[in-house]
Amino acid sequence: MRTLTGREAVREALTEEMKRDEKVFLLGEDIGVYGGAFGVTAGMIDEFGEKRVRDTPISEAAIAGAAVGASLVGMRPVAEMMFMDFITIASDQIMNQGAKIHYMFGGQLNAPFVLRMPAGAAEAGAQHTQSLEALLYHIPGLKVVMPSTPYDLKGLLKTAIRDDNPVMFIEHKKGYGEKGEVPEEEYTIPFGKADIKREGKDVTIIATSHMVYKALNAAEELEKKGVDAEVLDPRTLVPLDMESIVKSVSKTGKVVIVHEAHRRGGIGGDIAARISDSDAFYYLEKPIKRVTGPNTPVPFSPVLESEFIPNEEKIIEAVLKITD
Amino acid sequence: MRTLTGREAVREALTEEMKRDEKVFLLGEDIGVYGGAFGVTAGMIDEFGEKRVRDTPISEAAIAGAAVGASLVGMRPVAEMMFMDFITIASDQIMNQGAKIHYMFGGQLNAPFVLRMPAGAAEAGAQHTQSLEALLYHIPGLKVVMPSTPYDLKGLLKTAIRDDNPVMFIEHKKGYGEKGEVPEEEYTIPFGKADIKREGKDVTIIATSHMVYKALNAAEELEKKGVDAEVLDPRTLVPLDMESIVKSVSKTGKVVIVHEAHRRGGIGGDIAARISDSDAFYYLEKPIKRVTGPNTPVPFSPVLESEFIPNEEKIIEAVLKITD
Amino acid sequence: MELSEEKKENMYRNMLRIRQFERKVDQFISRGDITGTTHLYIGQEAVAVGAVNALEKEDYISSTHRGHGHSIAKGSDIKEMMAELFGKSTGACKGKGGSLHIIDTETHNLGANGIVGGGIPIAVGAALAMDMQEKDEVILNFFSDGAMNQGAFHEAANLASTWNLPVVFVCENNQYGMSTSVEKAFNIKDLAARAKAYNIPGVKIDGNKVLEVYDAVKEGVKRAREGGGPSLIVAETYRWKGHSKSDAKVYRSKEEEQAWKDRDPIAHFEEELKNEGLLDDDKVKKIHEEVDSEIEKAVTFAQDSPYPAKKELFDDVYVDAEVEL
Amino acid sequence: MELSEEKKENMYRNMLRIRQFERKVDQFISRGDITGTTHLYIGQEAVAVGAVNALEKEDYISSTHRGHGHSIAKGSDIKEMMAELFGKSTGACKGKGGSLHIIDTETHNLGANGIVGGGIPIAVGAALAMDMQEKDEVILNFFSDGAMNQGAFHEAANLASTWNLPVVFVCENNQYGMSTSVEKAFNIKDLAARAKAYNIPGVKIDGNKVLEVYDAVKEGVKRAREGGGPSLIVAETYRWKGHSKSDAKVYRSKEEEQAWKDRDPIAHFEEELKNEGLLDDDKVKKIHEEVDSEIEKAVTFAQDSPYPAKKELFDDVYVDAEVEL
Ligand SMILES: Cc1ncc(C[n+]2csc(CCOP(=O)(O)OP(=O)(O)O)c2C)c(N)n1
Ligand SMILES: Cc1ncc(C[n+]2csc(CCOP(=O)(O)OP(=O)(O)O)c2C)c(N)n1
Ligand SMILES: [Mg+2]
Ligand SMILES: [Mg+2]
Repeated sequence: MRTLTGREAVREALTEEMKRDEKVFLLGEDIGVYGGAFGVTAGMIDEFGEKRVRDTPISEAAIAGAAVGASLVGMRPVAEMMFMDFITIASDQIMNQGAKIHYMFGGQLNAPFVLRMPAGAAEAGAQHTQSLEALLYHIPGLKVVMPSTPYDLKGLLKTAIRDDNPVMFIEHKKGYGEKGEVPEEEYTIPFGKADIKREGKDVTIIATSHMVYKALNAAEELEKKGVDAEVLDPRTLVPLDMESIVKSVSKTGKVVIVHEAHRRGGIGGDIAARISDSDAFYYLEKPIKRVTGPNTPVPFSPVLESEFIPNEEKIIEAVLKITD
Repeated sequence: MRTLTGREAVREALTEEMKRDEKVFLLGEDIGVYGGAFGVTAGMIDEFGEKRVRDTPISEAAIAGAAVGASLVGMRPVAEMMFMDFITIASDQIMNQGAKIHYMFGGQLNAPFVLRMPAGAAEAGAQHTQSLEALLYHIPGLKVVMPSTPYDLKGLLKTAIRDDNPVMFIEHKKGYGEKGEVPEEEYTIPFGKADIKREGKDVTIIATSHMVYKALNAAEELEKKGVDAEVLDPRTLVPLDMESIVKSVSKTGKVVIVHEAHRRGGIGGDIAARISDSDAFYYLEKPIKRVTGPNTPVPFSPVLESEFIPNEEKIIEAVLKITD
Repeated sequence: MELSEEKKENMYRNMLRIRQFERKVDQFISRGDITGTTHLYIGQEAVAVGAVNALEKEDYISSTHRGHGHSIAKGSDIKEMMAELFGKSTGACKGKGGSLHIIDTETHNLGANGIVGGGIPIAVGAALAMDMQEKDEVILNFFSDGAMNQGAFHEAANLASTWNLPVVFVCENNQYGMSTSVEKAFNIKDLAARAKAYNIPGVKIDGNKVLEVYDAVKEGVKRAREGGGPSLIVAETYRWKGHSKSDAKVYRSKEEEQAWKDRDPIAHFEEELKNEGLLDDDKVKKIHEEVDSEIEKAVTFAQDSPYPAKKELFDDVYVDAEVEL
Repeated sequence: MELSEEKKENMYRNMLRIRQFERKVDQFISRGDITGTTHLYIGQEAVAVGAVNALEKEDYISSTHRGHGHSIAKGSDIKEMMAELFGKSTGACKGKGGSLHIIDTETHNLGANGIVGGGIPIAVGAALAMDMQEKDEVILNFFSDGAMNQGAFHEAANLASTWNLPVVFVCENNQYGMSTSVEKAFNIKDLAARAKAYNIPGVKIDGNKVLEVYDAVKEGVKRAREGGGPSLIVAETYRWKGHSKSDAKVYRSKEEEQAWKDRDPIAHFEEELKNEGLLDDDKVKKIHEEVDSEIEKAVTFAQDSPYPAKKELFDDVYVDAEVEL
């Protein structure tokens, strides 16, 4: 099968959906001739014109709000936050407006927009590196997608665009450069279906976004140490495929959850609590371990940043703590 | 001892601290002659004048930003968000600026401001009722305080104002009317010390904010059913007194966590995960239960809202599930 | 454009309908039958009615926390509105929204908003959608003075102007945002001057004169519809009641209130129509009776309606999906 | 006020210091020695230097993502700046901040900011603190055209005006926010016109003429210091380099770039000073050499400095408390 980078996979999803449905359009900062800060939309303005690939002023609240508003009267906006950190500027529009419109209006309206946003540490200091999925995960009404591979990025983004609810689509900066197989034929991936990225029987490693790659590397290493790790990628956080998680955990009896976001209040705690309060509880042989970013802002200095980001070593260490 | 309402306790803390330190001042919407949307600052403008009790335009980002900025050059601002829901408008200033200033500037600056905000469902629909502590809890650099009783409100607010870090001070609308004993003499309450609001040996109920009252009522009922519940109020979420939690859980072996915020991504999951991964794990006899607001926006209709808010009945049910 | 007699009478009736609806709501609030936060529109009726009548039926509006007047003017069913205030399942939002979130997609009303200024970017987004779909419709976005100091206003106004979108911003300057007067919250006297920051037309009008509002909005709507982009209309008016039920109104004087009540938009229009020979005392009385009976019916409907079933708490979080528990 | 010869020479030197610092940084970026996101100030030197020289030493500044020039103009130690860019423990922020977060409390620089417009409310808050403490100082808040479309700008400008605070807003209109030209992001040509929305003085000046910047800012500072409140100065200028390292500059023409380079602020000032007899070729050469050797020292310092120890990751999250793990 051909391989694409994450960046290309996202672009292909956008392109295909824009061709399929003329209601789909893009808006965001520098997504036009510049091609987006990470080159994701490069060339798309040539194909679709500046009405459907709309450069905006630096106005995140207006970008998100315009996406909400346009989605209410027939369009299918895909808005981009140049960095996920900037959802903080658009939070009212995302959390109080978009997320709640369907509910508080008693089902009269719905807001089918997608907000794309790159997360993750990549050498830019405290305000350009956050993984803030926990904030979105907490707000009812939003769907939250956080894919890892090019295959998942493409298939899930296409589903997101077709979804009738607000979908928060979290990409990882480092995922843009990762390569992976993506079929030529069209496909979509349903929400709420975790993907077992590697089967194993000794321990379940639940990893999100770019951490999936690290978890897979760690699993290779662990194999050599005689530990057969299963790597489960939830892919969508809301809805979360608890069924697959419970199944895997019931098989392995041990869990390590890996995410890049800060540990405190990160989604790992919630997932751990859900596992503990599920049918898997009585299969759990050991405490659920979390390998996460620490409770510090993301530092700039490369040596500190790489200490911040969870890595293979720390995953292996956590696994060994409960499998040894 | 004399009793005060929560509202009076907060006002007394503000008043005492403003008398003690002329750097302390208040800013927020309608906190002057109006006395604040919930009457908390009633009369204070008469005592301190409009320079120190500053009415602002309806500009939450500027309110929070002005608090951050003023705190950097010598003042001790106490800013009010009229409703906690409005932190969504000020999130950049809170999360990207205030929270990170000390860290990203390598310790050169610090931002000693307090942001007060009433949370909780009280008949105002989806955009005026949220308990969003999980969002703040996730952001390193913030301290997060969420008191229940008048005594705690006063003592912790005084500590918050003296703290050299940004402190998020979450009040509950329904706590304003609750009465409780508050000594005449001055006191402060240190951060990071949970309070055992009721001792018990069969189960630990960890409850925050207004849920503490409901947990105590539930405990009374449970007593009649032969269950001796301990009610632990963390009081501050960051820092969190895990020591007291672990101690209590190690004694009771069973935990129910109660908060009003939505379950998914609420702090309950994180606390549960921290307990499970602590020394208490091996004392845990049963899955940790959570009694929380559901994963729905807060509805307006009184019958639906009261279904949304966790109540005594649900707490009792959860306790009995693991103690029966 | 001259307004037909019928349309004028209808405007008068609608102003009265708003006034009487709000008076009734006020009573129920005092009696505790309507709970929660409600903001009454009394005193501002000329803005909603004048503005909405300048629209075509298919045009959109979006509204604010003080939104009952806008909804009624746009033609919402007041039975469903009243039921919503009572939190009943027959309400406009099935009881989920309450006063702060009344909506009516049938009348192309994109809804009230509990967040001051929060509806402005959304209105601009709706205008964008109309523009992209090459529709003929425009959107009229209501807000009040307080909202003008929200960042959302600024970002949205700039976007609307830069993209030349079919939106008419109607700022109801009722002199206060809660207790905070325009003098305290702004260092400008004429709020319409802010239009210059976006290079759009801005005009200040007497918001208590329904025909003046009508004319100004008509022009804005025409401009928007013809591709001339957004404009800002600042209608000077006054809310007679407190901001919400807990408001003791200590921040303003009885004299000020009286001066504005002396400029009652309904009495003013009534007189005008009487002078024109369009109304007389009998007719006025009849309209009053009709309006009041209509409102009584709404009240009965609301009172007789059931509360939502508890399980409805979990409905409508997502269009298609169940809520995870 | 006439500037002393010494001060003028010093301004020239500082402009050059900025230029050469940035050139050096540019090299290190290309070579991959400096990682991450960095925004160069080349072409805008007259703004930082002209503006900062209109301040007293105790006055404050606050800066942006494109902040090296502001820091240098305010007198920061370029050794610590360079070390910060290298992520070293001797850096201005101990390596925690990088280019986006350079700060220097000693020179009363409240720091760069990674969020466009994010520093504006903070500057206003600082001005509020000065006002409340009845200090003599003012704050000069730098931002660029892009920031003017942030809600934060609007809310903060309104607050500063309404509260009459001692802040001078200096907008460096370098014609672009990343790839987005002012024409695309605004429907106004003169950004200074936005001052009217807050009823504060607004003036557009040639940002490539350091003395014109100096004069305009001097006036704003005087006004602020004397209790006259905020003002807005829009300095027209140009960034010569791409927005950041990944910028292919497809959104602008070589001709446009050349036209601005022909208006090099340093060459212009050099010529002026030569005409005045303050500089000659020898002196220029000497200053160049001194500046370059200073920068070489900074580079050596940065290169020789150690990286932070890994455990420093956990320092400075709170002033007093440990980080919970
Ligand atoms: C962003 C935000 N801040 C504060 C509030 C609380 N609040 C509700 S209405 C109101 C006053 C609004 O004033 P204005 O916009 O002039 O509208 P009016 O009440 O005069 O119609 C305030 C402060 C809110 N709902 N939203
Ligand atoms: C709120 C926010 N949105 C977007 C960005 C990404 N970004 C960084 S700099 C920049 C362009 C800023 O333009 P301008 O304010 O004119 O400053 P300049 O780069 O011209 O100095 C953008 C979009 C950001 N850092 N912050
Ligand atoms: Mg108003
Ligand atoms: Mg610029």
